[in-house]
Amino acid sequence: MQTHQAKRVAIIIEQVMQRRLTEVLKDAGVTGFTILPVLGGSGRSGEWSREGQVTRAGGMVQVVCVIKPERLDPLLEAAFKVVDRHIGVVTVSDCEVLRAERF
Amino acid sequence: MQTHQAKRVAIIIEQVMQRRLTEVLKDAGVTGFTILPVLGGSGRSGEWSREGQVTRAGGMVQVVCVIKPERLDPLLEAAFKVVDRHIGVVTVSDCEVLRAERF
Amino acid sequence: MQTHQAKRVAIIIEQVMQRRLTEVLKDAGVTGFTILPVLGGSGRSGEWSREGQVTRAGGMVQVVCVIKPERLDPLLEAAFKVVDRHIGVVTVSDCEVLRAERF
Amino acid sequence: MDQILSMAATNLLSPIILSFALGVAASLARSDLNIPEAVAKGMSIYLLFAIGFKGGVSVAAHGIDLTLGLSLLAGIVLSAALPLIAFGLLKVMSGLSRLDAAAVAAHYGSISIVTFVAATSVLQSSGISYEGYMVAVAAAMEAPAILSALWLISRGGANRRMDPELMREILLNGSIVLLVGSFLIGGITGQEGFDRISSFIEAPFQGVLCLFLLDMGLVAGRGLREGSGVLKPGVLTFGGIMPLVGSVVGLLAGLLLGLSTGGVALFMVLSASASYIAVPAAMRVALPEANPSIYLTLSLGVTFPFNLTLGIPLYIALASALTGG
Amino acid sequence: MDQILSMAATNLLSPIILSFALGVAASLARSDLNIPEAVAKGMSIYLLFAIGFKGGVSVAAHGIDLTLGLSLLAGIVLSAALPLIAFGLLKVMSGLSRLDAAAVAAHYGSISIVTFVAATSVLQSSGISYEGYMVAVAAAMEAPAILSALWLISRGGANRRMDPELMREILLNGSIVLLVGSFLIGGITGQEGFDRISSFIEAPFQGVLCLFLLDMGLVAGRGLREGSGVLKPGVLTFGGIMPLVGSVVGLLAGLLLGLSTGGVALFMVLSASASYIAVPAAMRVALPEANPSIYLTLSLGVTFPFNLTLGIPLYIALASALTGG
Amino acid sequence: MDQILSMAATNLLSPIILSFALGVAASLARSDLNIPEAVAKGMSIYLLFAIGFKGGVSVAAHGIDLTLGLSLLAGIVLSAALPLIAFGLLKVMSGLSRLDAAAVAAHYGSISIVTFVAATSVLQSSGISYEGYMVAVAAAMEAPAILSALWLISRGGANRRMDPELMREILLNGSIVLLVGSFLIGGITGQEGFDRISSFIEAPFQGVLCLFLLDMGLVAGRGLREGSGVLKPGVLTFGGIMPLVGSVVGLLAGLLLGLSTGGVALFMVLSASASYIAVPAAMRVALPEANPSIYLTLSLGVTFPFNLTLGIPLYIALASALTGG
Ligand SMILES: Nc1ncnc2c1ncn2[C@@H]1O[C@H](COP(=O)(O)O)[C@@H](O)[C@H]1O
Ligand SMILES: Nc1ncnc2c1ncn2[C@@H]1O[C@H](COP(=O)(O)O)[C@@H](O)[C@H]1O
Ligand SMILES: Nc1ncnc2c1ncn2[C@@H]1O[C@H](COP(=O)(O)O)[C@@H](O)[C@H]1O
Ligand code: NA
Ligand code: NA
Ligand code: NA
Repeated sequence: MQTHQAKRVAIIIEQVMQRRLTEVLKDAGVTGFTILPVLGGSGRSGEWSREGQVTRAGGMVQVVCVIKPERLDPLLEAAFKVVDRHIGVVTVSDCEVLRAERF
Repeated sequence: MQTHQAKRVAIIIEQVMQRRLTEVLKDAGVTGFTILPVLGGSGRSGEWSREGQVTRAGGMVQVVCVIKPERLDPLLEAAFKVVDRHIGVVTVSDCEVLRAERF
Repeated sequence: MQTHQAKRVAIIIEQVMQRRLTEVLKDAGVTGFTILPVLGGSGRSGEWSREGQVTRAGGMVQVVCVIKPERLDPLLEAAFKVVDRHIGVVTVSDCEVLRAERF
Repeated sequence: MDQILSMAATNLLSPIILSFALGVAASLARSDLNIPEAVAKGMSIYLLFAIGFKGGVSVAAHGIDLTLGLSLLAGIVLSAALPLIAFGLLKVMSGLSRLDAAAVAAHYGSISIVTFVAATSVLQSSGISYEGYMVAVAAAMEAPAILSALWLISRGGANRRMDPELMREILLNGSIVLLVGSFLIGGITGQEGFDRISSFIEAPFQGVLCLFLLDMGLVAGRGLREGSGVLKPGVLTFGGIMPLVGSVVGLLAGLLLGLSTGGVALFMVLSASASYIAVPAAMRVALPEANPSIYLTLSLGVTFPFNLTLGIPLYIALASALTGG
Repeated sequence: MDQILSMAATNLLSPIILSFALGVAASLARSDLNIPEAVAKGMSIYLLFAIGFKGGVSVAAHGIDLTLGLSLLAGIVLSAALPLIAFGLLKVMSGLSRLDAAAVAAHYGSISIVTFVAATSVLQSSGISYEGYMVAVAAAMEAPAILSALWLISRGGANRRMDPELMREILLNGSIVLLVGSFLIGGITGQEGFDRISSFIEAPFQGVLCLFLLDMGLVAGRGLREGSGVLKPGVLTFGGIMPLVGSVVGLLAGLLLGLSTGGVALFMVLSASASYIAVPAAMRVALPEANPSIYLTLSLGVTFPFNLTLGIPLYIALASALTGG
Repeated sequence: MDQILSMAATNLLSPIILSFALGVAASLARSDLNIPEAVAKGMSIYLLFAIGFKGGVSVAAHGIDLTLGLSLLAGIVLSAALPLIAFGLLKVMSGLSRLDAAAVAAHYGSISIVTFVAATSVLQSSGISYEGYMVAVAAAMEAPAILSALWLISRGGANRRMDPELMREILLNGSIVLLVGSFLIGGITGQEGFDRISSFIEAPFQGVLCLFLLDMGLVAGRGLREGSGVLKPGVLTFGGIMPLVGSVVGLLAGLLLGLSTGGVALFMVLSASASYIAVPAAMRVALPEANPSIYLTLSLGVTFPFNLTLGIPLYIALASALTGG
């Protein structure tokens, strides 16, 4: 089937920053994204888990954007502004999409 | 370690269509898939979130299949039949797998 | 923006093996990972779903590690020791990361 | 009239309505207050189980009679017929496409079980009794409206798949099965079963309903915030008029069947209310091109609050007046 | 015999059994009715906490005696011994591999706490009392069976890792810790503590049990639908015979210990029931090659319903007859 | 003194404290016992709703007076002032950076609603009454401390954004909205509303609190296991001293306001307790460089257990002695 080159950006970020990140993405012209839950993890700031969580500070989410390759740079710059001072991971990978007219 | 070329197909689709999609995938010879939860997202049809959801219409899931490259086309054609009229995103990316005999 | 080559290893494994896997990963020098929930799936060992689960045996999770390419082999070898006798899928794909100093 | 107003006032200041209002307000003010999906589902399972069970126990006590069968039949007919009326009204009042109009119409033929539950709780606190099997009528009214709407579309020439799989999904959707199942369990175990679990299904009922309505308020408020742009004045007006039209049809049915005051009132409530569970899901499968913002916002954000606040006391007052109850 | 039949009939028509049946039926009919995982876990935490706490309170009232210690010991011995019997039976009756047979055997040595809870609720409604510490016996019987099964395998020559980490996981698994912990809390706070939270742990108990069994029914039905192909007739028969064998062993133990009628009945129930929480998880770690469809379907889909419907009344009747209770 | 000790002993052996202890023990022993996040959130929603509602009902019964307004004002002032004291203490006692010290200080100005709830339940079982509006004071004390801490940082020269969005998030965070909202609902519906849902918000309250504290224990234990390395002796000591300092400030405020014995005790509890909901979330947004292990471990793992076990009986005893209650 006919597929089209695209970039998949995945940003793991603290839940408290989610709305700020998606607002910035929208401002940068991103037309769609998906939020995936994260159960736990480990990094330089230690280990954490969502189990029985009683504080709203701890959780993380993963924001995934599939975009046209030419839109990558503005997106990364926008995202960077939000993640800069915060913990989290930003990865970019190549992919192909069906129905490219949707992006 | 010894790894093998494979394709990773990720389909974000409405939960109400999940069973229909996986049935079609099985018919197309897909031997395994994994369903990941989705918390929310945004696209041409607006923004949504799983929070406090009271209707069964709204949620989405992500169906991930890792397959041998030669199986990609039948899979995409099968998936397309289901997603065609529906909202959702289909991405394909290259990956490598351990234990290729399992696919 | 400046990005750096990295590898993204995704391991789908039974929840009961999660702690064993992450311990082994840490021993192999992995400095960070993220655990994603899995709702259900299908494979050679049949179909399963998290719905209304009453036993603790059934669930799976996905462990994702982003690492420098040169660390891939020790990681895979460590992971393999744990997944070897168990069901599950290990995929590796290329990606690029922002803020490479974090890995 | 005075009675209506006073009942409406009492109703508006009850904990359940105020909880709903709190949810709407929190959501409009963009507070991050939210109820986890699993907890919301858990509460809805509790409410369905409790209301079904109580209905069954009541039938066990009063016995099965012809009116039960006739009421079920009437419910099915109403559920199938109301979408036609709704569709007609929408064609006249709104500029909605055929597809969107049919999807909206389906919602108004079907029912909102929470509206039903809220109405039974107002009846109870007003000391008005009702036929226990009305909960079975509610279950019977969930699905037929969907078929009507799909028929409306296929009549319009569109080639709509109505695969048997979808049919099965509609008829065996979780809320119907739970409602009918717990109704049967209540009917079988009767008073003895009730005594064993009454402190579970009676005592916390009103409180759980409060928290559930808090969640409904949060969801409705979010829908209004995001969907308000979608609803043209004509559509909005429909959301307030259709419940009244439905309730009159329900009133006639209830009177014809010779139901008690409470039974007539509940028939009005069922006919006036719009689905937000079974129908939206079916529409996403069968009519994916119809815009969910329209039907969900209308059903959850307009008609549900309307019925909850003004509709229920109005219907009860009318039913009381006309049955001499 | 009459008494057994009448108790079985009462039992079969109780809300909890009917809720289980509703779940199985919904699942076999492929309804999308489902209970969120978090809610199911929440209910199981509630049930474990309540049953443990009540047991502790009862021990605080009646005091600790030698029989308590002997019963715990007997429970441990039974849990360790029953897998050997089960393994022997499976070798004779079924064509299961050594590995699968050992894995299944482990489940039958261990216990199902929900079966235990259901039995206590039948005892209670029949006015038969039992030793409060039986809940501690239940906790003690969870783990030893796993060690027996692993020993069976290692005897067979296979090099099975029994790392200390696994040992710790088995002994400190959530349900054991919660059961023992709440038992201790109940024992420490006694009647005074009970009075403070009795309206939480007593009143809604039966109702929560209904919804939990609804979920068990949904899961069991799903297992039956998918796993039925896996179970050969020999294995299926085992799922009905082993509970009887286990119950007889439990009966002897209970009589030897000189327990009350209820205590003997519960010993039978514990011995007859098969684990579906602790053991499957341990098997996935220690014997990943054993087929989970076999042991889960057998435990949840065959033995659990068997005990719930026929087993419990039978065991209670036998215990009554033989203790003259 | 005797009274304090005996009250402390009673308190330590109550089901809620023992449940907390069970959680800590299970977590330190690395048991896999855990409560799903959705269930924990559901319980916290229940507790907030119930405590707010009861407070409102009590105000409806006793009427609004000047002291209510003054108490709210005093709460706001205390919440804003306590971080300054805490910050000063930390500068002297600990080697924490300016940033970490400010983040910790914010927690101690704000409040822990579960500590408040536990204190009301001890008061209730001791037959000591308190002003119903103290729950509104609790809500008023959640946020000001955050602003104080950010002011401390900006004074230090750092350019800290205090965007209006963050301000809105802090003031409209879910727990404040739910607490204030249910307080208003209780106030509006009064005794009549209470009668309708009392079997939901009263009967199971203590039991839900037990399970919630079990979860808090699990989380606190996990924090202690992982965060214990982070807490230097100076910081640890602060976690035990600051509650005492806070409680004395709260005592003075309560006496000045002329509150009842229970009211004074609750003012002490609020001042002594440290936030674990609103403040950590705000800190992650506004001061991401501050180390969450420090403030969370201190608040949840040190100060919370301290208040729960020793603090509450001490504060109540002091309040009783000084108000002659
Ligand atoms: N190398 C990595 N691979 C995958 N996820 C990571 C990695 N490093 C960090 N994370 C995730 O990002 C969170 C914060 O990381 P950190 O900023 O290193 O503490 C962790 O809890 C993980 O969920
Ligand atoms: N570009 C995108 N990247 C990631 N997810 C997307 C994207 N576009 C749409 N989605 C997801 O697909 C859903 C439906 O999209 P749409 O059909 O555009 O309304 C959204 O709610 C998102 O979860
Ligand atoms: N080809 C595949 N693509 C994606 N996920 C898979 C695949 N095969 C197996 N899985 C996942 O791994 C689990 C165990 O697979 P198996 O070992 O084949 O039974 C399944 O339940 C799926 O969640
Ligand atoms: Na209707
Ligand atoms: Na057993
Ligand atoms: Na404080």
